Amino acid sequence: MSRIELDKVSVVFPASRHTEAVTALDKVDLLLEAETFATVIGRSGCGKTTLLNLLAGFLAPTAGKVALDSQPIHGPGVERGVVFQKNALMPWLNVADNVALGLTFAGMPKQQRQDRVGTCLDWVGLSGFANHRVYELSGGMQQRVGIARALAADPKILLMDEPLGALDALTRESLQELILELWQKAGKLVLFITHSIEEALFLGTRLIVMTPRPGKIHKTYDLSFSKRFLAGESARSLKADPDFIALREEVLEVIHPRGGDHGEP
Amino acid sequence: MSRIELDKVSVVFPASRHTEAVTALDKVDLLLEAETFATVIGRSGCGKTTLLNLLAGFLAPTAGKVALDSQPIHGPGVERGVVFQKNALMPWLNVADNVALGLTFAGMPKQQRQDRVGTCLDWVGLSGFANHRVYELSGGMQQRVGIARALAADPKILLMDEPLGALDALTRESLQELILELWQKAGKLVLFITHSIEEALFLGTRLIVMTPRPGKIHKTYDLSFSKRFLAGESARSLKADPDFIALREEVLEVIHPRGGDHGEP
Amino acid sequence: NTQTNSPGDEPAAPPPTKKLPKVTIGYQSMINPWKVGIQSGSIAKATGHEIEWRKFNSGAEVITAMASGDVHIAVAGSSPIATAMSREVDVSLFWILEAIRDNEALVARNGSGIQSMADLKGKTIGVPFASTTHYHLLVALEQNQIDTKDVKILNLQPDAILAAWTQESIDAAFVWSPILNRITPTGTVLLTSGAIADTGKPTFDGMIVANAFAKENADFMKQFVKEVARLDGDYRDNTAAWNADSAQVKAIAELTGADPAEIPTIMGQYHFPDPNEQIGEFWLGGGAAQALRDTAAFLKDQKKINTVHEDYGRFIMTDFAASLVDQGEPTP
Amino acid sequence: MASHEVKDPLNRRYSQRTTLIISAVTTLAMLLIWWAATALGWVKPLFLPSPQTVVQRLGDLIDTGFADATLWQHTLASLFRVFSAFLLAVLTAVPIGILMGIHDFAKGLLDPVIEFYRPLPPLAYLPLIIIWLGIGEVAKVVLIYLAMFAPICLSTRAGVRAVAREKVLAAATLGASRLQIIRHIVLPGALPEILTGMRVGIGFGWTTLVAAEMVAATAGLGFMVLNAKDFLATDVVIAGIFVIGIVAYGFDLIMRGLEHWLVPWKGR
Amino acid sequence: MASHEVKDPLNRRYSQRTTLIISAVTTLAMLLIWWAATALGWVKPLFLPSPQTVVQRLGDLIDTGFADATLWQHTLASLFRVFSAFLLAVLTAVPIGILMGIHDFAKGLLDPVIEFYRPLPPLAYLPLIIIWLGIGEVAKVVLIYLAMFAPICLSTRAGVRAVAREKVLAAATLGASRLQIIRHIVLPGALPEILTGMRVGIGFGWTTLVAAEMVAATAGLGFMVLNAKDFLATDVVIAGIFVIGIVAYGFDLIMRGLEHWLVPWKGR
Ligand SMILES: Nc1ncnc2c1ncn2[C@@H]1O[C@H](COP(=O)(O)OP(=O)(O)OP(=O)(O)O)[C@@H](O)[C@H]1O
Ligand SMILES: Nc1ncnc2c1ncn2[C@@H]1O[C@H](COP(=O)(O)OP(=O)(O)OP(=O)(O)O)[C@@H](O)[C@H]1O
Ligand SMILES: [Mg+2]
Ligand SMILES: [Mg+2]
Repeated sequence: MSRIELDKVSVVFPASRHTEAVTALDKVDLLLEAETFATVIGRSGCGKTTLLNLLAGFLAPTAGKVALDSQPIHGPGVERGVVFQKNALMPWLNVADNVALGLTFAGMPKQQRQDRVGTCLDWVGLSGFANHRVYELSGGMQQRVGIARALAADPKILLMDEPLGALDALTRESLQELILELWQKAGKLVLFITHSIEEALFLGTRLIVMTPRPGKIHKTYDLSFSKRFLAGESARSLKADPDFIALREEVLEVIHPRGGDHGEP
Repeated sequence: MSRIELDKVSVVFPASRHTEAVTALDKVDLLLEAETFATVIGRSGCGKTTLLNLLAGFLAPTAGKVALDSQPIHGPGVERGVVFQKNALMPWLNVADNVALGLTFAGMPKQQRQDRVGTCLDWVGLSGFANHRVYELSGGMQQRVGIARALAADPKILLMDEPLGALDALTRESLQELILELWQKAGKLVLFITHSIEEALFLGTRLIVMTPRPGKIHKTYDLSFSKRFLAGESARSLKADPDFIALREEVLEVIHPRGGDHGEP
Repeated sequence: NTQTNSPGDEPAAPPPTKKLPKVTIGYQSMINPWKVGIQSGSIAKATGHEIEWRKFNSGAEVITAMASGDVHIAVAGSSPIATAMSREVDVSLFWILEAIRDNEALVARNGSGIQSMADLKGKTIGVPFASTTHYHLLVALEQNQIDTKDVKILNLQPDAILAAWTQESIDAAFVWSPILNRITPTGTVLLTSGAIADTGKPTFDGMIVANAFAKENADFMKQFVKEVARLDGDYRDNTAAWNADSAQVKAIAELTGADPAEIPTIMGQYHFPDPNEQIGEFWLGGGAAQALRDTAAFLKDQKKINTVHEDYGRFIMTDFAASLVDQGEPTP
Repeated sequence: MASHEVKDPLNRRYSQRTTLIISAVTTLAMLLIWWAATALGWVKPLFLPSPQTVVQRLGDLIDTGFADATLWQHTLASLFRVFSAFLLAVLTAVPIGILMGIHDFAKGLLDPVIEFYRPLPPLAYLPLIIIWLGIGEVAKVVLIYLAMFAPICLSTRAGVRAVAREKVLAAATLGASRLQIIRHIVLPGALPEILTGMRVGIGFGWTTLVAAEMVAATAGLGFMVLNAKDFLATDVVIAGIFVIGIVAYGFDLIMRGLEHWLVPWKGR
Repeated sequence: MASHEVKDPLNRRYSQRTTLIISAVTTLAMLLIWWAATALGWVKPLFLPSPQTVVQRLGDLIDTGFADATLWQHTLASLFRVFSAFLLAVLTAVPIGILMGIHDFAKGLLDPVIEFYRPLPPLAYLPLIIIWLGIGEVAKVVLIYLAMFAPICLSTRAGVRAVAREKVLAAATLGASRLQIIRHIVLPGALPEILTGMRVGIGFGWTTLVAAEMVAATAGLGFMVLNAKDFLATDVVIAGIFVIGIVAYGFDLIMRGLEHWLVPWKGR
């Protein structure tokens, strides 16, 4: 189950005193099935976050339909977990209580809650840190807590908006691998936004390339690098694979054409 | 001219109430000649910034000698320009005034100053933005202003601490190429700190790999990728070069050994 | 040639012997004849000096300001004057403005259940602290063997007394006119200051002067006293003419904010001593010093001040009042 | 934080205009209740005079005045005091605050003084000020000055400390002298907080105004209110409060405008 | 900013201990000057009594008291007033502040009221409070309460607005109800600013104390100082100021400790 459908979805932010009206998404069609790992890439302002906000229920479309399992989406829901880039952990709670947040809201009894939190912390490799203050952790560990929190509520769909964008290269790679392993274990539908083409290629089974003004889906690719990684190939060799490098070139050409300006206003 | 010499340099931060003493640099020897593009890589806490602070004159060594052209370094000086990762532009000045800062301090007459600022803005491709407020620019453009400002003062040495760390991948690549072109044009001695192995390999003529606890230089490599790029090879093909990929593996193994922890405490 | 700033005045009458800086004189809102001299400018005219008039809300404020040296001459009740002298503020008493008699009284509110002094026990009494009525209240309590701990004495300025009285949050008040006149219709007078004065504890409002100023400006002082005495005399001699419609009463009303209709009654409650009385045994000649000493001793008992001087006569200047008598003025 | 407007499960945000309209309606409603309460005789005029009386009083105050001065003269007297104090406070507190931000020695020297007097009620030390400085304008201005000094000085200090170390280091590598760093980097860098301090300071100044005008003033808004209170002229008291409120609010607006204009980068 | 200690071309930083020592030395030096000024007769005791007299007076105040109450009773009376007001203010201002932070409607409703009365000097509306509420404890507590309400309410509102939108959205996707979001996210998220507001509020409370005790008090530190001033007892005035200063400073320390303890993540 869990199937996302976007049918001619447009999002227009009306003009305000200081800004003109922006068409953040223009008649976008999209269909995502369960167990897909969708990665979204595109230059700044092309509507990636807008797309995620629609799915999370943070935003209603100006036109068109957004549906989950044929049901229109109205507002946030526990079946759609979100991992944010930052600022989303509660510093007044320790690691375990942060992870338990969704369970607390649902009124789950304490013992059961502890077990579930233990499992989730295990998954992200933070078993020993249950009682730590979140602000004492490194950025990478904080992102793992965020992932564990989203997983604890057992959503059908996991939405991530540049979850690794603020991390250094090394930590980032280790978390990419972790996310893939968790995806394989849980088999959820994942939508993952990134600015890194390499990351998008490495993680996704489906790559969505977007272009701005107005925000549109330019092209989508079906990929298999992540499956090959999970089947045992090393990440390093995959990234050196000529297919990988060729695709990287191709996507780069779309979102950052040679001779054009360099991604800046 | 301009030759940096470190002779058995150690930096020890004394213990405080909350922390133990840290040996940030341990008997480090280093010799850098003019026109070198030195890139420094190493995991967090290995002493990269400490090294840069020594050269910039922000920090005095606990033991050993730091010399520029055989003269010991006491404090900051105009012959050593620094490009910071962030927070270093003055938001109350427009782009041109930011770039002119060093010239203003030196009391250069207005006409001369304007000419020089024009040239420098030209170099970094911001000619049209002289009168913009810096906080209205994108992150990448702000970094270009920072570079232009350092260049305007015409230092012999350029020190950069993760100048591209906060930028997205696309902007980052375009700035890497810009920096190389400027380096070729001006022929300065550059010290460039980064967390990205690819960046370090692509930019440097000399790669310095550091390891922590205590901070040491593990190994240095002489590189030619940047020269090949400047000679006309494409960045994309260089990064796909087997030598490049092999070196990438080797350095990764040093600073982030397989099976070890993932760069986090 | 010094010009006065009073409205409609002519060039100064007696030319000053020496150029004087602006004289600052402090007054309060009690109702008495010399207010006419302030309002009409006749005092400035008579002394030939520019005078800056400052209004103070309490005797305590007056003596603080005198201590700072910014005020040369001011009016205060005997209680704050005693405090100032005991604290070695460099001032002298030179004129008794008025003997306090029926215009300050202890009044019990109707419905408070107070019939006599003894009933005050356990009741709440409002009084402006550090004033002559505060002193007299404490004296009255002592004379009636009531411990101050057995009553609740609240520090209320006259306007607050009226508000508190209306809201029935106080049972009694010891206060002066015009507020006194406003509350007596709904209360019973238990005791007037006149009655307490008759037991040998008089209170009065007096004028004090900074000693250094008095020494250097004797002429000014004489002219000043002369004009004040003239106004007092005019009131004594023509009391009936100072009716609610008279220019004098209107001037007083304007300066103090009191209702013109009340003013003749209130003034009738005071006694304004003439120059002969001023220098006589009962006031500056001896009685005032004794009254000040008694007041000071009492305040020391109350731990409000630390020292009581042996002789308060040294803080009294009779010369200026006496100068009027020597010239045979102004008693007709 | 981005300004992207997404459907927030908690906040119900209206447009700025709607909020303004609600505010206007509230204000009107309060006036109406006030009017009804007095017109229907729920409260005695001594306790709360009717809005008409207050408005009429305001007219009187402008035309003929109260306590020997027109409303305009009272306002001018108060403005003069608050302003002189403000000027003095800015001229002294900003340099001292910068010094305290830069030099730990100056901080150690001045901290105990400022930290001690700061929480003191102006009314408590008013008697001392009068005994020391008399009843003239000096004492009044000093009282207001003292209330303003601490917030301006402490904000300046905090602003100086908050100037990013990178900015100072960058200036140093560009050859700036100590004085140039202070003039070109520290002062503008601390400006946002200095302005905040000035805004808070001027607020404190207005709050202290009445205390300053309590003793031996001859004009001033605070003096007018106190004087009116002595005569139980509740209408003048209320009219005076309105004028003080409006003037103080006006200043706050001016200071905010100044912030907007001088430090447009604030919060970016 | 990192705590890395690098040679700064501008700041000369000493260790915290050195700064403390400088502060201690300054304090001692000031006491010495004070002592010298009085011992050598530069100033009259009426203007500035000697430190010995003040200390002796403090002893007297503790033993026998002033104005019919010991120092302890005066302090207790003031503490009671400030505390009741504080409790009331926290209990009302925090919920209202949260409401104003969440609902633009509540903001529109209450903003004009708060913004208008906030800059008013308590002394200006004191006469009204007395006319309306009488001369009992209620009027005193209300005056202090009003001084505290605005800063606590406005800080709370600001704190609520500053809670990262991501936190609220995250809670919503985790299935939190509106009430749960307020209880689990908004309240703790705004806590740092609420505590700051409380600290500022309690400071305002102390500043207003003397005004509150000006009318019809029988005990209280402000009352004691005012009463002493009436009798030119400068030593008691200064002793009283010291006690107020120390108590207020003590509170500030307690509030800072509370902040440190309750919101250790602040500024991280
Ligand atoms: N609340 C809003 N009001 C007005 N315009 C908005 C709003 N939110 C987004 N936009 C605009 O819509 C467009 C798409 O925004 P969106 O945040 O989806 O881009 P993005 O692809 O996520 O960019 P980035 O990579 O920078 O995160 C942009 O032009 C943006 O400025
Ligand atoms: N002022 C200081 N006081 C105490 N320890 C310090 C100080 N500055 C740096 N250190 C310590 O010295 C070591 C080296 O720090 P440095 O900043 O040079 O590392 P780095 O390689 O730049 O790390 P990063 O990649 O995170 O920037 C670290 O362990 C750090 O904690
Ligand atoms: Mg986005
Ligand atoms: Mg570093």
